[in-house]
Amino acid sequence: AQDDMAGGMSFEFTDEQIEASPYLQSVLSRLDETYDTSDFAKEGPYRIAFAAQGTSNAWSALMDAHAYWYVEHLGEEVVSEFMYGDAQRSADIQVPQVEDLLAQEPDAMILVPMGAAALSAPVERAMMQGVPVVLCASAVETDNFVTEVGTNLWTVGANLAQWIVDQLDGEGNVLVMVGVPGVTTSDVMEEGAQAVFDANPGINILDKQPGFWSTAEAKTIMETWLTQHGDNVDAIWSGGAQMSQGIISAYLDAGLDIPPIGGGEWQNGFLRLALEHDIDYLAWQYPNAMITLCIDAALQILAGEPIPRFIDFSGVIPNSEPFTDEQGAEYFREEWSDDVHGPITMPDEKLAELGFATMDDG
Amino acid sequence: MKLIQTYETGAGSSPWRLRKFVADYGVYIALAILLLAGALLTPKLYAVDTIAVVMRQASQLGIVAIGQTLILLVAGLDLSVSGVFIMTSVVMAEVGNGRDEMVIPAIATALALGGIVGLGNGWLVTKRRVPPFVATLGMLVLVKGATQAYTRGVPGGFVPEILGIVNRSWSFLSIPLILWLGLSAIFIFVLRGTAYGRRVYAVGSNIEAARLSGIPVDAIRISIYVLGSLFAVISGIVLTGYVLYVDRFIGSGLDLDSIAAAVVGGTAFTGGRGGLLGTIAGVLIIQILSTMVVLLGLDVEVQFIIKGLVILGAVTLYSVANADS
Amino acid sequence: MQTERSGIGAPDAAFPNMSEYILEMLNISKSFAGVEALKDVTLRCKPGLVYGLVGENGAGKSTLMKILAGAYRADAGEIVFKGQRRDQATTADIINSGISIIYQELALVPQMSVADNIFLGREPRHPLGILNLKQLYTRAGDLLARLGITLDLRLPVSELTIAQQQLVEIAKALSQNADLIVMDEPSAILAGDELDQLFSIIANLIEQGVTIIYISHRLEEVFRIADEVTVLKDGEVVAARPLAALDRPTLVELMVGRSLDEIFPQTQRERGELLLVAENIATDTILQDVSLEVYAGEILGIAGMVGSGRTELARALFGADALTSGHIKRIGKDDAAWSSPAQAIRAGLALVPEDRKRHGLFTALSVRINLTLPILSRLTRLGIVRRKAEERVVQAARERLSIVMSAPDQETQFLSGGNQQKVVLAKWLETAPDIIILDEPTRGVDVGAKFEIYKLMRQLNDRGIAIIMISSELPEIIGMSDRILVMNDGRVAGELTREEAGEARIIEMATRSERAHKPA
Amino acid sequence: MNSAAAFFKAKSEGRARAVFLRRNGPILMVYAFILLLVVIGITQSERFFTERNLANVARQSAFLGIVALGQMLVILTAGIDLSVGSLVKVSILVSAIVMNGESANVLPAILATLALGVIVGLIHGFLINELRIAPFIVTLASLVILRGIGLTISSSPVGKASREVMMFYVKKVGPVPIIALMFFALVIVTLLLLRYTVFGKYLYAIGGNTEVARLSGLPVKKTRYGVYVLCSLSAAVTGLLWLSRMGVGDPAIGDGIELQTITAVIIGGTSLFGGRASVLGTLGGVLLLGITANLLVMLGVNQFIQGLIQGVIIVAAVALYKQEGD
Ligand SMILES: Nc1ncnc2c1ncn2[C@@H]1O[C@H](COP(=O)(O)OP(=O)(O)OP(=O)(O)O)[C@@H](O)[C@H]1O
Ligand SMILES: Nc1ncnc2c1ncn2[C@@H]1O[C@H](COP(=O)(O)OP(=O)(O)OP(=O)(O)O)[C@@H](O)[C@H]1O
Ligand SMILES: [Mg+2]
Ligand SMILES: [Mg+2]
Repeated sequence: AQDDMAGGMSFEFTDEQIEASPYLQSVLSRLDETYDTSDFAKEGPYRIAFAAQGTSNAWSALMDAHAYWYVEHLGEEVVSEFMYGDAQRSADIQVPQVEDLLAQEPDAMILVPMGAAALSAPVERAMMQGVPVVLCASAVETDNFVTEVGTNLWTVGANLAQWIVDQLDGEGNVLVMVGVPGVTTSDVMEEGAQAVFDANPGINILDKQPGFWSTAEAKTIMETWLTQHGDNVDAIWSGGAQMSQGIISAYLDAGLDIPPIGGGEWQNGFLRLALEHDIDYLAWQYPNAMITLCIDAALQILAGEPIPRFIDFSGVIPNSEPFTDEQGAEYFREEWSDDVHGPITMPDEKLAELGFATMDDG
Repeated sequence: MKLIQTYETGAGSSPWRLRKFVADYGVYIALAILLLAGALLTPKLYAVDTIAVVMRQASQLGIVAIGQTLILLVAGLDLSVSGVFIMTSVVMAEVGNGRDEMVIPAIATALALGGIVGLGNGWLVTKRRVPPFVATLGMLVLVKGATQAYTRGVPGGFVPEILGIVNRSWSFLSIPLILWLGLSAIFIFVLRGTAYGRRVYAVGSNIEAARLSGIPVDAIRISIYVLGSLFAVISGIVLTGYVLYVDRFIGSGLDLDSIAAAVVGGTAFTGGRGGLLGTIAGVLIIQILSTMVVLLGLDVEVQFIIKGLVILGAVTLYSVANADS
Repeated sequence: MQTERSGIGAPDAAFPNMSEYILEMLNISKSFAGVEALKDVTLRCKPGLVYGLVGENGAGKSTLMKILAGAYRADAGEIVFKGQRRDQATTADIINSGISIIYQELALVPQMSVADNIFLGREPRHPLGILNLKQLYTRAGDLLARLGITLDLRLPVSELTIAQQQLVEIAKALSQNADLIVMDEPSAILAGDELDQLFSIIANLIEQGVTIIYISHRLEEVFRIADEVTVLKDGEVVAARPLAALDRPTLVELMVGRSLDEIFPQTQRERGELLLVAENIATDTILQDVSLEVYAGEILGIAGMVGSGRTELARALFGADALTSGHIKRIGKDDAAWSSPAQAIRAGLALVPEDRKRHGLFTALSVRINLTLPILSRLTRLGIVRRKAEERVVQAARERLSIVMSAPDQETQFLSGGNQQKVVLAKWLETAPDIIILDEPTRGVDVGAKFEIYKLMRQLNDRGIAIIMISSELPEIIGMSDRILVMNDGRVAGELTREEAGEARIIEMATRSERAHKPA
Repeated sequence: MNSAAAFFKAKSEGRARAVFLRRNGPILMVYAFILLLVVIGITQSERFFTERNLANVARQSAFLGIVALGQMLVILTAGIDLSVGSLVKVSILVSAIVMNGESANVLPAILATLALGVIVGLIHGFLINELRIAPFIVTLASLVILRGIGLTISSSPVGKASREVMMFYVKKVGPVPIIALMFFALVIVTLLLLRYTVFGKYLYAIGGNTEVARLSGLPVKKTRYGVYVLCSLSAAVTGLLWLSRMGVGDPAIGDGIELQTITAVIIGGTSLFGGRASVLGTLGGVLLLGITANLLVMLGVNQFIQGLIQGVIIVAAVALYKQEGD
């Protein structure tokens, strides 16, 4: 058995679990590997391409904001040009966009992939062209990239499930709401959760449905679930904070007591709701500020320094560990808008400038 | 004269009468079959609170579908509604900014902006003669882009709490349901009993003849597109109250669903044919179906497949009924 | 082209096991939506003859022919063509077996060129479905040349006037080298030379042994060319006789079921005050420099050749096409001017258009809605329609014009052609106009209804209403008009009084060439 | 020759030309628009007018363009195919699974994918022809059903392209990517198909007036089957190209392609009412959308206004010229 510290929580994998999950195999092996980047070494300043998820939601908009802020902070003598592509959350758009970015012959590329397989060949082509690729927040199918910044999402899913099992003392009815089927981030979390639930025969999964990381979709499904299972639900596993909000909202409308929710994030709106209604939850984190680590990784590669093939942000970015409702009040920020995902590593004024926060009461 | 009497005394051949019945009431037959299936497979469907939930959710689709039906009646189509939802949601947060007393100005602003989008659609379709499909698709990209450019990714402010009132149910009654059925009733009457309604059908049926009959065809069409966008705004407000949060993918899918609901309900693409009674049934079919999928614990992929098959099935009913006449 | 035909001279050789008939339609019945359109109809045709098929509007003529074409299936009965059962055949089979049909409602693809339309479905081709364009154009060109029609073969037919489209339709039917040609009111929009041309084409075909079924409401045409006449009434054959055994009054009586006084109704009237003046108007169509005056209580006839701009004139007067110069003024009503149909209607004008399917009718809507559309403001209170008032209007219209319909809520697409025309007419009469423009008002209307319409026109005159009537039927123009404007190439070629007018005179003015100076 | 005929002759020569110009003016406008974007690209970015980027744009155009050609044929018959995006998705999955990284499986994979296209096209044809359901509804239902089938096959990446298939994507003839060549070849074939074949003529006739086509004895049903099969095939081929582009079968691809193709086709002056189509116009529409996306990246346009700019360009492109009525 192997042990991994992911999201600040340790988890013991069985050999069978590793056997069954290519994702785990890849992450675990890459944690110990380093990449020899001497081929990529060159003099600065650098031209860096950033193929982003885009401005289509708050999480990625904040990631972009962090990126632009950080590049500015580093100065022109470090990064002379920062090329940007907005994938509008779609792999269809991102694949040609990566090609367009590569046509500008950047020194390195940072990619937030919108499809694990869709972006594999483009990533390989970039590497073949001599452009080192840093994957940010999600992986691709191929192994031919320099490094990935993120966290072990399998462990995240498993930890959320384990927390539920612990809350229920191993017995109870659980509903599972996953993100978007087919998206790696969602599928891997689900895989981890399922592994834990499978290992606890006292847990009865009532139903599993996708909530498409949308508050409205999640609420619609939760409403139907409630008409069906009513107060027969002992806990809910949720793949994201927006969905947890929808789940809570459905409970509030139905006037039922809200069971423990395994799954939330440092998202201001979720924390507000959870605080107001005193909900038991375990929140994990996926800080958009990890983009600064990605930029650092790109610079390290271009400097020719060896680099680990998997960089876990937790422990590196301050306050990025999981937390429960007991710490919720410490994380919640009155002056931030509902959409803000912490932790934020850029200055507060920046956040206000972008319209994410009010400065007057902060 | 003999011909007339045969018909009026109802002595027509019976297969024909059956077909006509199916053509006129096909969607209700489909709905009845679905309800029957529901009674057998998922009796939970008939619990008061399930009905309340289904009706409240159906209202979100239903309100957009009123607008979509009106637009289809003038041989148009509106793909821009999901852009209007997002815009509405952002306006509720930006203008409403968490303050209940600002909810009226917020709604007024959203309606005004929606009106402008509708005018844009109408202008493209009438004055520039752009096919509605592309005109409204272009507007969709434009409205989304403009909303994004304005908010720079994230809206400031919160959705006023008071909008959460749309989530209250009294037995199976709720504000969205009352809005949906009330607006439907009003527009059923408008279409059937007013000069405006007649003109809408005329424009959809033969635009050139309508113009020569002195009907201000462009004004009618533009007004219909404006109405369509206003219904999208109303639906957007209900959706925003539903989640009490600015969800960037709010109501995605309602554009195609609203078209499907209208068409399943018997409104023709070619304009001038159909109406809101059918649309109500179409909306219920689509909504009950997705609720049943969850109640049955089916996978989403199955849901997609069933939804497609039901659309096909309902429409086949019409085409078979209308065949050879 | 016709030389490629085979077997016509010797019918017995071509279809050996057969009677003397090339076509037998036996005991055909058909009902639509509960209405019996045809009851036990039998029609037999011998090769080389012209069969007139007449009857009132809605009698079932077009339906019978559509059944022959395979476009509809009969409920009962059999069809034998050239000795073979054909009642289950598809349209393609029918065309290939040697029947071609000119439909009452034009059957052309508007966006396609003249040549493409003529050979639609039978394009000259190389192997692998590749078009032989050279042959397509030469054959189409030859065909039109032989028919004496000159049209640009590459022009989309949507660019043609409907009369020109009708000629294309005839060319299309002829190109099929059929043994039997059905013509469903081919002459309704033809006049003068075109009509003569049509008759000489028919004569030519007969000589070659082709059989023709000719449907028309213009009885003089039937008397001119038919060998035998079949009369349909309410979906039943009431007579099938050699022409020689018929005279006009008998035929009319057979069709209408009573004898009819077929004289243009006259009234004793004074010309009223000046109602409308148009001065030097032109539009961006062919209309140029047209001036006219319209007086209360008169009928102003507009005559001219196909394409002379009469329809354009009507549209310009009604505000449907924008004027590029000149102006139109309504005298008396605050001297109003207008630039849209809506304003024209308010100024007291009405237009019964020539192309009723495209410009006059809402085919998917009920008779009720069609009838009351322009007068809704009169039938509504606060925008809400008053059902009773509406019902009265519908009933009155139905009786006044004897519109045959199953119920006021019947969709107008299911009315026969003539009844559709009556609906359009009735709709405009309801607006109580001062000036009413009738563009080919009796086109496709049966004799009975035609004289109803004439009488109605007179009644309108008596009430002081002015009528501008465009017609390609010269007897009608001469019989009804107080004054006649003759159009030629988009201009007014002259004005004739009723006394001066005669067919020859009008045709001469309408065709006099002033184009010598024009570039070719 | 009678007088009316003489009159028409005098007028008709000029008219044919005027009609041609009226019909094609919009297409010239689209190309003018493209030219404008190219000028902006050349003057504002050093890297836009490089062999590499142009090859890039040309290759990318093939992905939208091939489906757009199929879509155009369907629209020409007054139909529409909303299912192409979902079909691309399913095609990618099927081809990836069958190929499974083996060179020996390339042919079976291609055949299986094309067969899939044929089957889907035939089903569309059946529903439209025999059950007489409007194409919009048939293909809308099919969009939803195929998406479901795609997810049923796999909701995560599956299968693998063989080495040669992956190399096909980068292969070039001189400076031109082979995929771009393939697309331009298809453009020419479609052009010839519409202009010089009976099938092409029938597409116009059915779109112009189906009833007339039927009464003229055209094989309306067969032609409709044919055109829906062609359109589905274009989606299947595009699925194969995507596999070559990605190397692995990813269900994340395909959503929204239908809207893009329809936009491109309409920008190119094809009438949604049927009966009128322009191959060169469709090419223009595809290039306009492709170059716009490319330029947004090349010029480093502020991320917040990219969507707005795209919206403005699409609306302007369709609104700039008054489209002819039906
Ligand atoms: N598709 C249809 N559906 C329903 N009823 C129809 C249809 N076609 C024709 N009818 C009805 O059948 C009857 C015969 O119509 P048909 O068109 O054959 O008349 P017609 O003799 O050609 O008249 P006209 O001289 O006015 O053209 C009419 O009562 C008409 O309303
Ligand atoms: N060479 C030509 N080829 C085709 N159409 C032409 C040509 N020249 C003129 N036209 C068309 O002829 C039409 C003028 O005919 P219009 O319909 O006004 O004639 P009309 O006198 O009303 O005849 P009718 O009503 O019998 O068709 C215009 O629409 C014009 O565009
Ligand atoms: Mg008829
Ligand atoms: Mg005319």
